[in-house]
Amino acid sequence: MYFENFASLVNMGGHGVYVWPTYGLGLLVILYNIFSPLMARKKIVAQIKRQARAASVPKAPSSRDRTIKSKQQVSTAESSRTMNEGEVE
Amino acid sequence: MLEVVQLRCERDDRVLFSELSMKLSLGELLQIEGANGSGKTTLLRILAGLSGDFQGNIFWKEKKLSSMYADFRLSTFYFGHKPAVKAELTPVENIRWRASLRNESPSEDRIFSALEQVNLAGFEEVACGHLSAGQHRRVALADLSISVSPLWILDEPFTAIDVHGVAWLETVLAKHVKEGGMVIITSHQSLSDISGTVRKVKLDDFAGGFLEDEFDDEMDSGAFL
Amino acid sequence: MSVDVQQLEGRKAMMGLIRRDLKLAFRTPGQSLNPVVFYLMVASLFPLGIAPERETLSQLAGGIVWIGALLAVLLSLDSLFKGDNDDGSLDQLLLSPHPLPLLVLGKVIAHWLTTGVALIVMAPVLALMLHLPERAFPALMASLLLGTPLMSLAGGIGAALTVRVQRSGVLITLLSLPLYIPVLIFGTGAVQSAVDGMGYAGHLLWLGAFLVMGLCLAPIAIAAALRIVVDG
Amino acid sequence: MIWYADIRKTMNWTFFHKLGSPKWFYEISGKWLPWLAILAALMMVTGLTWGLLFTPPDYLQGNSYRIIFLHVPTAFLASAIYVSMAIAGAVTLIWRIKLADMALKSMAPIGTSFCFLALITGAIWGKPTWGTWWVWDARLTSMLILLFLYFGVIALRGAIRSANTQARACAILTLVGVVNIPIIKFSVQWWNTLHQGSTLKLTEKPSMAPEMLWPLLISIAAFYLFFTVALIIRMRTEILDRERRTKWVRNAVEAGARS
Repeated sequence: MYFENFASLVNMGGHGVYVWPTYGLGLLVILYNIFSPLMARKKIVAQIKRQARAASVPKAPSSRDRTIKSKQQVSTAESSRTMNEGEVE
Repeated sequence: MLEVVQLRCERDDRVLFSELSMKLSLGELLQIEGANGSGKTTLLRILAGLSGDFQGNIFWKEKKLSSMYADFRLSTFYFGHKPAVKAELTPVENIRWRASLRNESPSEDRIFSALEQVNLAGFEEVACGHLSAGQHRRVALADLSISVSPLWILDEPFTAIDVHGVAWLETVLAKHVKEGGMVIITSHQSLSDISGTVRKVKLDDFAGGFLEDEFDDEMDSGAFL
Repeated sequence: MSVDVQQLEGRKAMMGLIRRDLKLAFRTPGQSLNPVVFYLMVASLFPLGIAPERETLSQLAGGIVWIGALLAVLLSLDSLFKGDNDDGSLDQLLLSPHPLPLLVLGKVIAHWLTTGVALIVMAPVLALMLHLPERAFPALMASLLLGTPLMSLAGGIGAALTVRVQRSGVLITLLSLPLYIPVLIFGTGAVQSAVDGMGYAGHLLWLGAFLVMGLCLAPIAIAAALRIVVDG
Repeated sequence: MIWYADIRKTMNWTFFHKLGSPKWFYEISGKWLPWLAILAALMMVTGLTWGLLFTPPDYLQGNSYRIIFLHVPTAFLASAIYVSMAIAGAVTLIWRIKLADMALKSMAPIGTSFCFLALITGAIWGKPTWGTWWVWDARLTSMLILLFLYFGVIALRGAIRSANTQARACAILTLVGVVNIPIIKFSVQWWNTLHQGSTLKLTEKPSMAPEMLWPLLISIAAFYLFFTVALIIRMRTEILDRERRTKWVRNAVEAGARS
């Protein structure tokens, strides 16, 4: 270790007042880069859970609003036959 | 000429329409009906090539639209919600710059006769700023009537048009279709089926549900934008 | 591309677009004079803010005239595509069979003719007010002549990206400033070396090089940006 | 031979599809993240403590040069991140891979933070050597302009609402920016030498003695590794946010909750 004791380490020949705050700021930036996404993740996970709970409560399927799953069960061949010319009123 | 295969469009977590397939050939008029917000305008913007945010394919003259853009745009007239008329310019100047963008240069008297037909006679040299919104649309309709593009894509052309104008526009559409042109139109009022070649597509038949239904497990929602 | 391209007169359409925009500008003199009035105001702030003495001012004159021109161009970028977007003309522009970069180049040239040229005409007046030494005037005019079209081109990219953004004035400035810095450096450098009596050909050559690069690349970027933003 | 072509075609496609799918990235990064994080932390601690405590002071600048172990890595990272953002932007534009846009979106704040840190450390370092907090040195000025470029990308990201447009607009802006960086660096360099004829180029790496060079190289590697870790964390959050409707995200979230 270049510095004999703790005091000279902090003082660093008069330059400590520049070096240590710089490293303090560096630490802040590093912590920001780690924790800001993690906090955002926590918020998003909570939202997803809330949506999952809301979706699991069976809501009345509105008539016009056909869900995708039922459309996929209809085989593509059968569905394209009814649709390709469009109904002529 | 224009063919749409398995078109699907999502906007803000809502499937506007999916598995929409239709064909449009010369001498046909296609009316697209649907409630407000059912994606009529979005569909028209996709067909006009303004929006690329869709799945499925669009073919022009049996080739993929994305490879035929110049030819497609040379033969297309798009009439959007906003009439694309500059307030500071006069109707004649407006029609002239719009036509030059479409690589057309109509003669002076043809412009004047078109303006007369939409009874804007006498307003030819008045700055459009002094004209009403309805008159702005009529300037755009006058431009439509003298356009040589075979494919017309019209988004609610009848709004803010009086009864006389509606009748005139229907005759223009009928004449265009009879001469082998094509029209895709969205409108709330049902068109009087003059030439018998009006086909209707109800957008609600292809509406998809909201997107919160999960995709099945293997196929996550795809790697592509 | 089955259409025979000779039939497409892109240049004629571009010239038509430029004529249209010039007509629009002359029909609204109040609006198209804004940049010039703003330029005059900005330039007259500096003597008030710093010092009216001749020595200090003549040292700063080149920089003030240039920065004033830069800010005036920034101010006028907002209206480059916004007007067309609001009344639906932008859709017609995108649906034209002519190549979009060519039409966009027309728009930028029209913007330069309405703002850049007015600023160039205004610059010597301000240079006189700020006691710029006479020998630096040719350098000032030449550097502005090369710089202002470059600023319209570079600013066009920011204007295209933010055409659908509501209060996009500050955003355009933020997007365009980094692109303006090399232009500012070489522009003021030319004037400064003219003031010091040294040759300024090198600076102008660099500005010319940047201008050629801008003329080739910027319209493509602007066209791509418009296609993407309007598609949204 | 047709079946062979089919297999090869589908094989390519599934590989390409798999490589770009957020789900695949989420799982792979989940496995690698802890190891990368530990390695990054270790390297950073060794690099910085070695530089801070064990290297002798510089004969000219005394101890204030120890800031170099923070300033140089972040300065390198600031421009390196912007270049990789431009690459991600190009991939977004050309192949429209969603993952590339997520990378672009996640890199922006990290790049901004490092660029800001590089600026501040450079300024503080200038104080003992030149007595002023800010010096218009060529590199510091181009770093400042790079910070404007970062702010531009983040501001544009916030200004456009639809995800699809936002992605490609930022890609265009980043590409325009990256074309501009060499021009800015050159013109600022030229401008700086013209006006000041720089005395000691602040961040010019003096021909460093080996005992100074090694900690610097380690901390540079450590910061690059840390950038990767921070990027992975942000991208995983971004994936959860954008793919929240898919079933695998629901399961991942439930599994996360239980474990």
